[in-house]
Amino acid sequence: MTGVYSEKVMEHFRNPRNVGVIEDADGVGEVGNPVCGDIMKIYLRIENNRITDVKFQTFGCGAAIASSSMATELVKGKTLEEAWEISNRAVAEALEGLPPIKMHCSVLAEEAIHKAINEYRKKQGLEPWAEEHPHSHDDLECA
Amino acid sequence: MTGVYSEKVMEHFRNPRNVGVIEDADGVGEVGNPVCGDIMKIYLRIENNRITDVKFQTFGCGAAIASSSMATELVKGKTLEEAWEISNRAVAEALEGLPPIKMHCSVLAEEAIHKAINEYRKKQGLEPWAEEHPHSHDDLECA
Amino acid sequence: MDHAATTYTRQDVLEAMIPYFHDRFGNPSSIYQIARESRAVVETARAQVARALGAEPDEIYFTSGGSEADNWAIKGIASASRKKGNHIITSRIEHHAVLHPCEFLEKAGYEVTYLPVDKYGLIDPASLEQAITAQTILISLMFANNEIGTIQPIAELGAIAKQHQVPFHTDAVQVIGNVPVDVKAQNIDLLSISAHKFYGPKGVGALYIRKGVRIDNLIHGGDQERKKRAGTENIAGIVGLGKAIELATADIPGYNTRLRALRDRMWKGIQETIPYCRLNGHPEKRLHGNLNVSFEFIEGESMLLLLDDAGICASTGSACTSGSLEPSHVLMAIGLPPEIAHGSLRLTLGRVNTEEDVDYVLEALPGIVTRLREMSPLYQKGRG
Amino acid sequence: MDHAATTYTRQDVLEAMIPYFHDRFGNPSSIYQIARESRAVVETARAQVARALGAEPDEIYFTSGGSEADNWAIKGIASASRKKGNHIITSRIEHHAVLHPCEFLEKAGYEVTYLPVDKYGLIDPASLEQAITAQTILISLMFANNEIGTIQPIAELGAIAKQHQVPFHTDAVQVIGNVPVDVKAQNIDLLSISAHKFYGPKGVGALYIRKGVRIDNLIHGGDQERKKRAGTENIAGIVGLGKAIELATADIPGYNTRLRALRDRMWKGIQETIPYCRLNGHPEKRLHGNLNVSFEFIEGESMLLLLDDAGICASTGSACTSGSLEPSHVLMAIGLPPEIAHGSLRLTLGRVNTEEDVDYVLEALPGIVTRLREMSPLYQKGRG
Ligand SMILES: Cc1ncc(COP(=O)(O)O)c(C=O)c1O
Ligand SMILES: Cc1ncc(COP(=O)(O)O)c(C=O)c1O
Repeated sequence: MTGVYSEKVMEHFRNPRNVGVIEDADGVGEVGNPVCGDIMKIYLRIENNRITDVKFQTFGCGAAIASSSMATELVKGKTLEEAWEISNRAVAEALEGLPPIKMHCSVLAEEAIHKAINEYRKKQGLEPWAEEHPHSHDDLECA
Repeated sequence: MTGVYSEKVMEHFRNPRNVGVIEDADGVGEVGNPVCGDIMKIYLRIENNRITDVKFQTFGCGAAIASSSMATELVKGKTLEEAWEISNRAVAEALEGLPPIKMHCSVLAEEAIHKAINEYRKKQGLEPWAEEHPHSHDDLECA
Repeated sequence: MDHAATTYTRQDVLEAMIPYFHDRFGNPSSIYQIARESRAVVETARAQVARALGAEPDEIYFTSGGSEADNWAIKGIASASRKKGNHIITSRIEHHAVLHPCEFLEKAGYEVTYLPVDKYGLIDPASLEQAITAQTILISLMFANNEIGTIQPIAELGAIAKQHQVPFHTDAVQVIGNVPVDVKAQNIDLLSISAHKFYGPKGVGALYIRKGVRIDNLIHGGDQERKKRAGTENIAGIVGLGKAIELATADIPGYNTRLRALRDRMWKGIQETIPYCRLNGHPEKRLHGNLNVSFEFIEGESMLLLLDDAGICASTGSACTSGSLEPSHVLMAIGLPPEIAHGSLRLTLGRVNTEEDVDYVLEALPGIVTRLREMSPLYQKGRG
Repeated sequence: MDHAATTYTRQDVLEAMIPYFHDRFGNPSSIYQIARESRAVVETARAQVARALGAEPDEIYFTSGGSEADNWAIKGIASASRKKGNHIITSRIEHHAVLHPCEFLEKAGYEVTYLPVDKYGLIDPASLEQAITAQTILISLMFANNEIGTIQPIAELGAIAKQHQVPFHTDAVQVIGNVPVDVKAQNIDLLSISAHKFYGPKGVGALYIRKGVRIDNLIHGGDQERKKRAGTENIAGIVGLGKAIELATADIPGYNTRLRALRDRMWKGIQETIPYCRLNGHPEKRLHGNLNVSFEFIEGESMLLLLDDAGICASTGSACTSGSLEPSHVLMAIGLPPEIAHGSLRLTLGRVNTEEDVDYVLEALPGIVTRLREMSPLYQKGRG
C-alpha cells in the first residue's frame, strides 16, 4: 500500500513543511475523526484577505501528513479566493499522485483549508462560502 | 501407482514364467473381461491328479501378468487338491505384496486356476468343486 | 515423451525464481522497499501472462495451479449466479478438474449438461447452441484435450456463448505455448492455465477473468489479488510462471514446426512397424506434440512399464493406472471400445526431444508390443 | 521485526527444494523411478508434518497455504454437514482467512456465532459451551492470534467441542515452532498451517484432518492427496514445508527462551523511554516473539514509514495499511478505542534477530514517536 507512495509524498512526509500551531490564529479548521485514523487541523494567519502564515497538525498516515504539508505550501501567500479554489486534486497532483485509497487524505486537506477560511469569514461576520462540489462519498474512505 | 510394485512383481512381469498355450490342455480357465482391462487364461496339463504342466496368456497390467506368472509357478507339480487351496493371498504374498487396488489381479489368478481345475473335473464327469470363500466384490475392481 | 503430464522447470526460469525465496533476506532493512519490489515482480509477471493471453493485467489472477483455476471458475461463477439460474454446460472430455466440480455442483442442486464429442473428440457448436437455456449460467469447454490433443473451435464456441450472454470458461492448461491464445478474439471470459505445463514450476497457475464477469472467491481472506484470491503470494512461483509463459509463447510457430515434424516421424514409424494400431484424436486439429495411439490386444500399463525399462516416459488411458474401474472417460467419449481404450498410449513431445529420441522409441516400441501381444489371449482371436 | 507477516526461506530449506524443480530432468529415463522418488519425498514431508503435529501421516493434506487450508476446513465441513445443521462457531479475532469464508457462508444460509474475547484476547470456554446448539456443525477458533499473539486454551476449547461431538478446527498458522502442537492431546480435528511462517517457502501449507472427519473437497479434480485435494503436487514446496517444520519444531523451548528474552528487553526498553503506551494482548499467554504496543496520539502507518527509513520492518493494526475503513478487528475486539488501535505497532521477532537489533529499535523508536506526537493535534489535548 504505502510502498506505492511517490517520491514527492515521501519527501513531504519526511520533511513536512509548516508543522505547528499558530497561537491566536485568524482561522482554524479541524476535520477528520480519530475513529478513522485521520485528524487534520489547519491554522491560518490572514492579513488583507491573504494567507500570510499557515501551520498544521495532523494525526494520520503518511499520505495525510504529506497532504497537509503540501496543502499548507499551496495556500501560503494566496488570497482567500485563490486558496479556496485549491482542490484536493491539486494537492494530490502536486504530490505527484496518491494511491486511490489515499485520495481521501487530499480531500481532508482541502476540507480543512475550507473550514479554516470559513471560520475566519464567520468571525468577520461574513457569509461562509458554500462547498461548490461537495465530495461524493465514493471518494472518501472514512473521511 | 505402478511405481509401488515390489521387485518380485517387476521380476515376474519382466520375465514371466510359463507364458503360452497348451494344445489339447486337460483343463482351461479363462476369467476377466476386456472391458475391465484384464483377461487371464490358464491351461493345465494334468496327469494322475497332478498338474504336470501349466501355461498362461494374459491381457492386462503388470500386476496381472506377474500374478499369472506366479500362480502358474505355484500350482506346477501340485495335486489338484493342493492347487485348489492356493489362495489369491498366497499369490500376492509370493509376489511380496501387491498394491491394494491391484489385489484383484491375484484374485483373477486364483479364479482362473479354479476354473481350469473345474473344467477338467467336469470333463472327467466329476462334480465341480465349490468356491469355499467366494470373493466379495469389495476386493474386486471390475473383476 | 510425457510432456503433457508435467514438464521440468527450465533452468532459466528457475534462476529467475531463486532470489525471491530470500525476498526479505539480504536486505532485511526495509519493508517498504521490499514490499515495493515484491509487488513490482508480481505485477511484471501479471503483465507477462496478460500479454501472452491478449488480456489486460488486471484480468489475471494467480492461483496454485490449473485445478484451482478450474474449480474457482466453475464454483465461483455458479455461486455468484445462483439467482440467475442453475444450469451449466460442459463436455464429456473435460479434465477432472472441471468434471468433478460440476459433479459436486450437481449434488448441490445445479444441473449440468455434458456435451458429447464426435469420434475425433470435437464438440459440435450446434450442440452447444441447442443446450443453452434461460437457466444457463456458465459454459466451460476445454481448449485442447490433455489425452488426445484435440483442439476445439474455441472462438466459435465462445461466440455462441457471447451471443447468449453466458460466461464462457475454457481450460487452456494444455494450450500455452502450443496454440496462440487471444481471449478477446476468441470470445473467452475465463481461462485457466498452469505453469508446470510450459516449463514453469509446479503449484502455480492463473485464472483470466474478463473485466465485468461476476464471480465469487474460492479462497476468501486477505486482500491479495485485488481481494479476489486470498493467501500470501507465492512470489517465486509467480515470477517463474511469468518468465515461463513469456519464453513459451515467444515462438509458437517455430516450436510447433519442430514438434510436428517429430510427431509425424513417430506416427509414420509406428504405422510402418506395428499392425493393429489406430490414432486417437483429430488427425489435424490436435496439439502438435501429442500422439495418442491404441494398440489392439494389449493393455497400456504393461506397455508403460516395459517402455520405462527402456527409459521412455509415456502415459495411458487404461484404467490400470488410475485406480478407477473404467478406462479414460475421454477415450470412451470418442467411442473407443473399452478393450481398445485400455491399449492406448500417449506420447507427448517437448522441448528436449530430438529425432534420435523418436527413433529410439521406434526401435523399442515394436518389440514391446509384440512381446505383450504374444502373451495376450486376445491376439490370436483378434487378428483372426 | 515482522516475522509474523512472513519469513524468508531458510537457506537449508531452499537447498533441499532445488533438486525437485528438475524432478524429471537429469534422469529423464524412467517415469516410474521418478514417480516413485517424487512420491517418496512427498511422503517424507507428510511424515515430517505429522510428527510435528502429533498426527498420522495420512491425516495430513498439502495445500497452497494457510488461506486455502482455512477455507477448505470451513467450507468443506459446512457443505459436508449441511444436512446435519447450519450453525458455525468462530471468534471475533480470527484471521480473515477464517472470517471471510464464514461471512460467505452466512450469505448462503448458514448461521455464524462470533465469540467475543476479553481485553487480553482470550476466549472464555464457557461462552463456547453456551453457544453450541443442536445445529452446530463446526467450531473454528484460532490457536494463537497473528496480531496480538494471544494463545488460546486450545485443549480446553477442543475438549468442549469433542464432548458435544462437533468438529473442531484451529488456525495454527502462527503457532508452528512457537508452541508445541499435539492434535490428539489438544482435541483438535482440523488444523491449518502455512510454511512461510516458519522459514519455509510461500505458497504451500497443509491441513490436518483427523481420520473419520467428513469433509468435502475445496479443489476437486485429479486423485492427488488421496483424492481430497486435486492438483499436480508442488513437490519442491512440499519438500520445503517438510524440512522447515522439522527444523522449526526441533527445539521449541530453546527458540522461545531466546525470543522471550529479546521481547522482554524490547518491552522494558519501550516502557522506560516512551510514555503513553500500552501492551496489547495477554501479558503471559502470548507468542514469545510477539510484541504489540499502542502508542497514543499517533497513527501506525506513519510510524511504520519512519521505522522503515531507519531500516526496521514492523506492522500495524491501523486501517491505513489495509484499505478498509476500520482499524484492526482484533484490536477492536479487545476493546481498544479506535484512535488507540490506529496507533498500534506490532514487532515480531524471529531467528535472525539479536540483542543489537532490539537495542537499535529502542534507539530509533522514541524519536519517531516524539516526532509524530509533536505533529499530532491529539497530543496536547491528550496528555492534558
Ligand atoms: C493466523 C493466520 N491465518 C492464516 C494466514 C494466511 O496464510 P497464507 O498467507 O499462507 O495463506 C495467516 C497469514 O497471513 C495468518 O497469520
Ligand atoms: C487439461 C488440464 N486441466 C487441468 C489440469 C490440472 O492442472 P494442475 O495439475 O496444475 O492443477 C491439467 C493437468 O494436470 C490438465 O491437463
